[in-house]
Amino acid sequence: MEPLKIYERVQERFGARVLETVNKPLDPFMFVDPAAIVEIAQYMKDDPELAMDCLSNESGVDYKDRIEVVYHLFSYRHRHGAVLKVKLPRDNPQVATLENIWKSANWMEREIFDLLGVNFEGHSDMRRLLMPEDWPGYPLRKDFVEPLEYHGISTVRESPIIRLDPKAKK
Amino acid sequence: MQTLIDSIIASGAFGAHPPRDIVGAIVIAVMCAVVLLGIAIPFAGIVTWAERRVWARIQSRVGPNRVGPQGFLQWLADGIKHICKEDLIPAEADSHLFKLAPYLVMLAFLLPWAVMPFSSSLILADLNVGILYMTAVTALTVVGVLMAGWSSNDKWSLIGGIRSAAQIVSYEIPAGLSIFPVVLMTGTLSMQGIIKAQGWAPQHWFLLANPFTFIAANILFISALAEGNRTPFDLPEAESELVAGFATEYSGMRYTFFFMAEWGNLFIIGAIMTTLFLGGWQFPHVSQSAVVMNVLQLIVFNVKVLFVVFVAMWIRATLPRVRIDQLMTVCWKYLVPLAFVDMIGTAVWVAIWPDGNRVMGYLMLAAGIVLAVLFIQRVVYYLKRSRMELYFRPGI
Amino acid sequence: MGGGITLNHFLVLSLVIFALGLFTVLTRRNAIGILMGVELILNSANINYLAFAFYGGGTYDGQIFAIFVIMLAAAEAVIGLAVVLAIYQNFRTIDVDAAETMSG
Amino acid sequence: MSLLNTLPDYVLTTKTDELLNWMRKSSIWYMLFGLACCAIELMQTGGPRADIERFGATPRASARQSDLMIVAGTLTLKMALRTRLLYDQMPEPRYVISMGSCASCGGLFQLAYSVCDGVDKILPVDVYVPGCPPRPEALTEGLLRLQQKIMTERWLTKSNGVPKRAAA
Amino acid sequence: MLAQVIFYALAALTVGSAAFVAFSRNIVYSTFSLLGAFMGVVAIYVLLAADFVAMVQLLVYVGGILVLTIFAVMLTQGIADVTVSNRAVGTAPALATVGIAGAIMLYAIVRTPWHQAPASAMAPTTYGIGNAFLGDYVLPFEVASLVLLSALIGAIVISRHEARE
Amino acid sequence: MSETTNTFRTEEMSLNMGPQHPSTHGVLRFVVRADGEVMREAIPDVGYLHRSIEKIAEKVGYHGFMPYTDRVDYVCAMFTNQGWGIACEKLGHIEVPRRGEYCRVIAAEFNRLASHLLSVGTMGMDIGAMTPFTHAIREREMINDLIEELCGARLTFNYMRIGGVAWDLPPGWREKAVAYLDHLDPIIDEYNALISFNKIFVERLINIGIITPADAINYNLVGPNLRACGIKWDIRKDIPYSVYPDFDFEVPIGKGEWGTLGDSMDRYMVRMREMKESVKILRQALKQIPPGSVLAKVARNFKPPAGECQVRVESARGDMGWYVVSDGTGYPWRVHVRTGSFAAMGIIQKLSAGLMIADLVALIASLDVIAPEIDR
Amino acid sequence: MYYQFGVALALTVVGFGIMAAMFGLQRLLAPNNPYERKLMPYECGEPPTGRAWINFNVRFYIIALIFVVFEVEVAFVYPIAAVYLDWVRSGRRLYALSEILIFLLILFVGLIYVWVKHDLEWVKKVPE
Amino acid sequence: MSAAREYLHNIRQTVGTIFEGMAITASHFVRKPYTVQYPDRMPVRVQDTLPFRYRGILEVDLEICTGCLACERACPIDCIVIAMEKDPQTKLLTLSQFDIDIAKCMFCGLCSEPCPTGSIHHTTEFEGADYSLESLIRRFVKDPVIAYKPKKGPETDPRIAPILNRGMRYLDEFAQPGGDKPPGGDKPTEEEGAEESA
Ligand code: SF4
Ligand code: SF4
Ligand code: SF4
Repeated sequence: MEPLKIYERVQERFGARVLETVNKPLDPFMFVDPAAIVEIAQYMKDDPELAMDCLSNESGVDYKDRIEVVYHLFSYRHRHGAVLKVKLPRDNPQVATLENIWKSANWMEREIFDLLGVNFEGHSDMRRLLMPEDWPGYPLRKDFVEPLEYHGISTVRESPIIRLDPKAKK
Repeated sequence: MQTLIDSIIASGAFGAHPPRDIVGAIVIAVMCAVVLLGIAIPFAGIVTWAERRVWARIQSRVGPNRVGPQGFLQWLADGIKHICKEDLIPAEADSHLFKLAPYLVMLAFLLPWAVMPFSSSLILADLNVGILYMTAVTALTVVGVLMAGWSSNDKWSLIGGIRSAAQIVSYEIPAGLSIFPVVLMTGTLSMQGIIKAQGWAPQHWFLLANPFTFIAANILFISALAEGNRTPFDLPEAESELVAGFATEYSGMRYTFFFMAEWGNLFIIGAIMTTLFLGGWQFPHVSQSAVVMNVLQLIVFNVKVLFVVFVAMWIRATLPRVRIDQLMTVCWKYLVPLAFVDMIGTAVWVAIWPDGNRVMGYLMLAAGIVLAVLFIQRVVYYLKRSRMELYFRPGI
Repeated sequence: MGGGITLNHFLVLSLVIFALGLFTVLTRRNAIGILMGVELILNSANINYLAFAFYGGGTYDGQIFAIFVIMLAAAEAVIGLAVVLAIYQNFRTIDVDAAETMSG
Repeated sequence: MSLLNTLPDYVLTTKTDELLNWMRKSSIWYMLFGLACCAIELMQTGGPRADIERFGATPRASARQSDLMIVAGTLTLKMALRTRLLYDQMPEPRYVISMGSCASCGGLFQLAYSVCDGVDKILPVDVYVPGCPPRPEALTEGLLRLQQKIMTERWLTKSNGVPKRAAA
Repeated sequence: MLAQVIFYALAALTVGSAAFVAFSRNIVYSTFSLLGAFMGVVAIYVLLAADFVAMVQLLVYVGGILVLTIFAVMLTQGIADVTVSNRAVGTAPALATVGIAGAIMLYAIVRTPWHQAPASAMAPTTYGIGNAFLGDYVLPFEVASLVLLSALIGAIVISRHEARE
Repeated sequence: MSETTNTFRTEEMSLNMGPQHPSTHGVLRFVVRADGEVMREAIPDVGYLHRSIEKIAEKVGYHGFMPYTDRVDYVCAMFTNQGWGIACEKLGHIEVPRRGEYCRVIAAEFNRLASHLLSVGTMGMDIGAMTPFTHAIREREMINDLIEELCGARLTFNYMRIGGVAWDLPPGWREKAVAYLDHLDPIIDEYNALISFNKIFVERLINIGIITPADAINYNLVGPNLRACGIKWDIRKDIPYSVYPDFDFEVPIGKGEWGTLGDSMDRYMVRMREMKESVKILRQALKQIPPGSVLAKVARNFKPPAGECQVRVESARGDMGWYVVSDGTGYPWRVHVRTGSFAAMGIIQKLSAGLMIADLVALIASLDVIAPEIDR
Repeated sequence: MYYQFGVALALTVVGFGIMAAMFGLQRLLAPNNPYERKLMPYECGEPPTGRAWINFNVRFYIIALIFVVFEVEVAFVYPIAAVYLDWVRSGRRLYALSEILIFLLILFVGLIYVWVKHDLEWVKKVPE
Repeated sequence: MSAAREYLHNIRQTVGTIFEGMAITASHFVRKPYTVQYPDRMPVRVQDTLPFRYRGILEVDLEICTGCLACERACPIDCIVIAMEKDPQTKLLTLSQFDIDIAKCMFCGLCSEPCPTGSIHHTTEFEGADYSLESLIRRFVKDPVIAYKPKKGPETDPRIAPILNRGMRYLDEFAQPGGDKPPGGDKPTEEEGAEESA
């Protein structure tokens, strides 16, 4: 099924809780209400027409004013995919976890929490995945500043080459 | 042994009427030192080098070839390097047992040399319970290994030690049982006696004496591999699971001793196999002089032993490693019952033909030749399949 | 056995070992410890057997008895340690008294 | 080395030193310590083509028995602490080869927030091997450099237990 | 006199290890020192011209029972706290009992005039024992196998049954 | 006897496997809660190789990011190159010349061979057989020689560019490639006879870490791991990209001849069979490669129009998804890579219960996880 | 015989002497400066968690139990195996044969018992 | 009695497969080792067997460097540092510094691609191991040199011409966008023999 058709189908099922459907030339996607993401996901998985049996990718993007969590769904049975997005506030973003619908969400959400600080409610263990536990801040946010040292190891390194004339620097 | 001592006393090297036992002690000590320093330790080292070379060739590599001709002195380099290494005793370890363990393991490696029949007269002590002694003292390893594993206070070491212990003790049963066929056929336990009961020709070896002994030989070899922690039974130092087994925490000399004991045991395995099944030092009586004969016998014996060792290396380079439960299954469900049946069969066989059955020997020999031909056929087949250029020089 | 080592030497030796074994049995509360003591005692008994067989004009009976003793010792150890295991599995302790009280 | 010259049996010591060093350098056991892409090249260095075992260097799994730590790959901050501990657990004399630009100075990952730029920040490095990844022959050459360095060490004249390193 | 030296050395080894077994507060140490005792006893057997028995001792005690004991210790002990806390019988009474019993036996030993045959020649004992097994002692020999069988089954049953509770 | 250990638990111990551990490929760490030999569970702990490549993408431009993609999965870097290239081309609406596509496919399939060789080799090594590993490495070296001649590097190729590839096939290269393929075919059979059908090896692998198809999809397993569960799914066939429609090749799936469907042995065998298929593809590609240019015109400071897209390529570890968001400047706004190993790691904790420590090693090897692909 | 076993004793003494000498050489040559982190237990670079002296799986123990019994049995068979040939030669072959058979079969029963009772299998499943 | 059959079957299978495996390993005894005995025991240096495209350690021919800074700009990680003065009256560029940090370089080749003259290029040299990081910096400018000015038509200076040819040939290796080439390309064939090293 075409993505747009899928979105229509979901839209007429959920009405206003599907905020908008963006029809970009490459990958059209659909903004949904963060509060309703679980129901919509559940529906898209269970509905025989859609049968999105696989959450193939879940990632977060930090636009300077908001944080979007992007779900790439895919159906092995019908061989079609769909893209859901939720907009979240940048300070203390929260959204319900999809772990109970697709197991694969577990680690992806941990990664998003680790790198973007999105807090997934109801997640089984919301720990940092990649970074050390005692790491400050969320690296993939645009305003992240790298700490100068970590456990006594300085994270900056001067280039050993001394530039003879500073004005030639590009 | 006594005769030697008597002759020395007669020669008056120790004065007119020396106390006989003192002289004996001195002579024995000197000979032991000669055997250990001259044969045991160098062989343990050379076996490591040979293994690395053989292994490398199978893996189409070269292997160590820089220290000395063809890297022959590699083992010496390793040893001296370890002497120069710091010797660590972990803080949490139980230092007394930690220090004691290498001695025990080495003890199990030292004692068997007493009954090693190098030739018809070159043997330190021809015990009349020789083979029993051999199996008994090699069992000492278990305690040392357990001690090492426990005292290191390190998880890998503990698992490795316990695995190793359980494995060694389990495989002692099939090993012991598969010795009996030979004992039944010779009626003696002394190494020399067993060898003398065989001939120099393959059909007179116990390996080919009858089907049961053939099976027994295989069972013994497998069990010996397992007792020596060799692939496919090298779980205790399974590098990919347990880091280095019970020796994980050991460094420097102490580790070297474990190392040496392991590879020395390989030589001992070969010696047992040779003595029991491959006709030991037996060689056609070509010369009258005892010296020449002894030298020839010595060479024959070592060649056979090294061949067995080589087969062990070859197997190691071929096979993957079994899991612990499969290990136990192989031991208790396959080897032990087979060994039982095998022993009973031999008993019946001996009851029927007390003096052995010559015809059978030739039949078995023929069968063995057929097997070898088949094998070579396969080898040639694979060489033809994959067009790789042949290369026969041993070294590179 | 030359060199002035007489039967009594061995008897005294075995006696000492026996005493130590007895002491172990008496003083250990740890079941395994008790078993170890028993093993010591059996060993001392064996030394006696062999000593008498040796100095009593070498018949083999002594040695055969020794072998049977070893066999029995092994059987006893197997059973005993199995019991130890069982106790431990049930009560998480091998303190003999504790086991008695708890099993009651 | 003034201390050395004062020794009466200068020749003897140096000859013994040479012998010991020669033996030591021809049996360098390195620890299996692959971190990133360079680890693949490390594997292939042990493999058939550039068989590093020709020089007596075999991989060991346990730090206790290894003389050489080949830091092969990107050293992340999370890994750096463990690396330090592993290095501490190697018995002396111990050496470090920094393989690849990441290990040497962070290389292309100096831009990254989670990478420790250069292993020399936490360990004393003996030999730097450039390349990304260095091909097996390059690593072999690094090992040869290390051997040269070992040959210059002095053993019979020790100061505070640690063998004195000759100036490289 | 070398014989004496060896004998006393071995006796010292045996008694020493046995004493360690008895007095050590660390069960693991006692277990491992049991090894010394067994080895010493093996050597004593050899001195008594019982080579086969010595080997059996080595095989069964060191190779078997000792390993089993070590396993048992490792399995049951919370090995961190290995010291045996308080004793069943106090040390003093135990020592007294042992002392008295020992004294009596010692008295018996030294007083009894043992008839000592001159040390018999060193015959290989294995054949003698074997013939005896097949001859006079055939019944005990077969019974032995039954005993072992029952021991095996019993051990298995016990260790399994108890755990089923 | 099983009841015994149920009622009577020997004390648990928690083991650290890794980060420096021979068996864990790259730097992974497992906290193993084991009871003697049997594991309760193995909790993966990743991130020891997190090199923040996704962040670097926002600092270096589209062209400059190409070498970094090599490091996302260094064992089969061609696919990461390709994924990034395709994503950028999709964003910038660039048409890649046909010959360029063929070059890409050829390089990529050779790389798939190399990657699978390494995978099966390490499998052998983890089971304890060293010889197959070194033989696999030997074949890899030969492939490296070919690729080196093609693009000048052995491991981090940086071969592809946005809009094509950087180097055309050198003269005489195709003959060498075909000759190598002829050499490889019997070697694969020999490899099978040496290790794959070895009784011990089979016994070690069958019925270890069985994954049901439902689980496989639910955990988003991809590539050989997915196919081993009997699901016939291959991006190259089902969502065709590049010039894969031109070739005919099978998609091998697990059959569970030895043990159960979806156990480690199936995963291993699927890889062995895929190597054969890659050889087939390569023969066709080398035969029918068209003349023409290999590189489309792309501006030096490549500025795709604002937009976002996700492309999926079938890497050696399966479906690799590149999610790229562009804001119209010369630097991508956000790049996210979804890799096969990441999902595979997620399922290990579930599979590990009740296995033995040795099995864990086999399981990791059979899932063919590569540390940088997890951490990036 | 004393001389022969004396060899074993001498081997032990000499061998331990050699080992001691090597240790002395090492003390002479090797550097030695332990410090606290160096002496930590080796655990793949992680600071160790939990104590290592844990109690291990009961399976090994059962195996050891079975082993001891069979070990004794092996020890018993040695002498009769040694004299078996003589007895056969002296014509009492059936008697000797039946002796050995009975002895072995009785223990074989034990093995069968352990086998059918699944005491040789390893525990694979560990329910939580 | 299938259990018994399986029992025997297991034994037979094990023996058979091991037999096969042993045959293969045995066959490798008589095969040629694949090892290249770097560095000393080999007929020809490894560097010479590497293909022309091999991306080894960078090399700069200052004679033909135009000082266009394209490489410095192209390098994603700024490991090239070039400094120049422009002589006010003669309008000549003088290169006073051309350093490349080999320790940092990732050998990606992005710098040699845009170079107009092929002055900066990868060699097949890979031996660079050293004891200190500083010695890994390649400083090409010993004393300041005048930057090269590309001429119309062919290069005449006999000293520069060969270098320039080499540079141009190096550039030819790169695929030109849109350029139409016959299959197989028409490249110089220095790189034969990469396989002989195998
Ligand atoms: S130096 Fe290059 S190849 Fe090596 S780890 Fe770093 S990025 Fe990977
Ligand atoms: S090769 Fe790459 S990293 Fe090195 S200088 Fe050139 S552009 Fe920079
Ligand atoms: S090397 Fe080439 S690119 Fe770099 S400045 Fe010189 S001419 Fe320009």
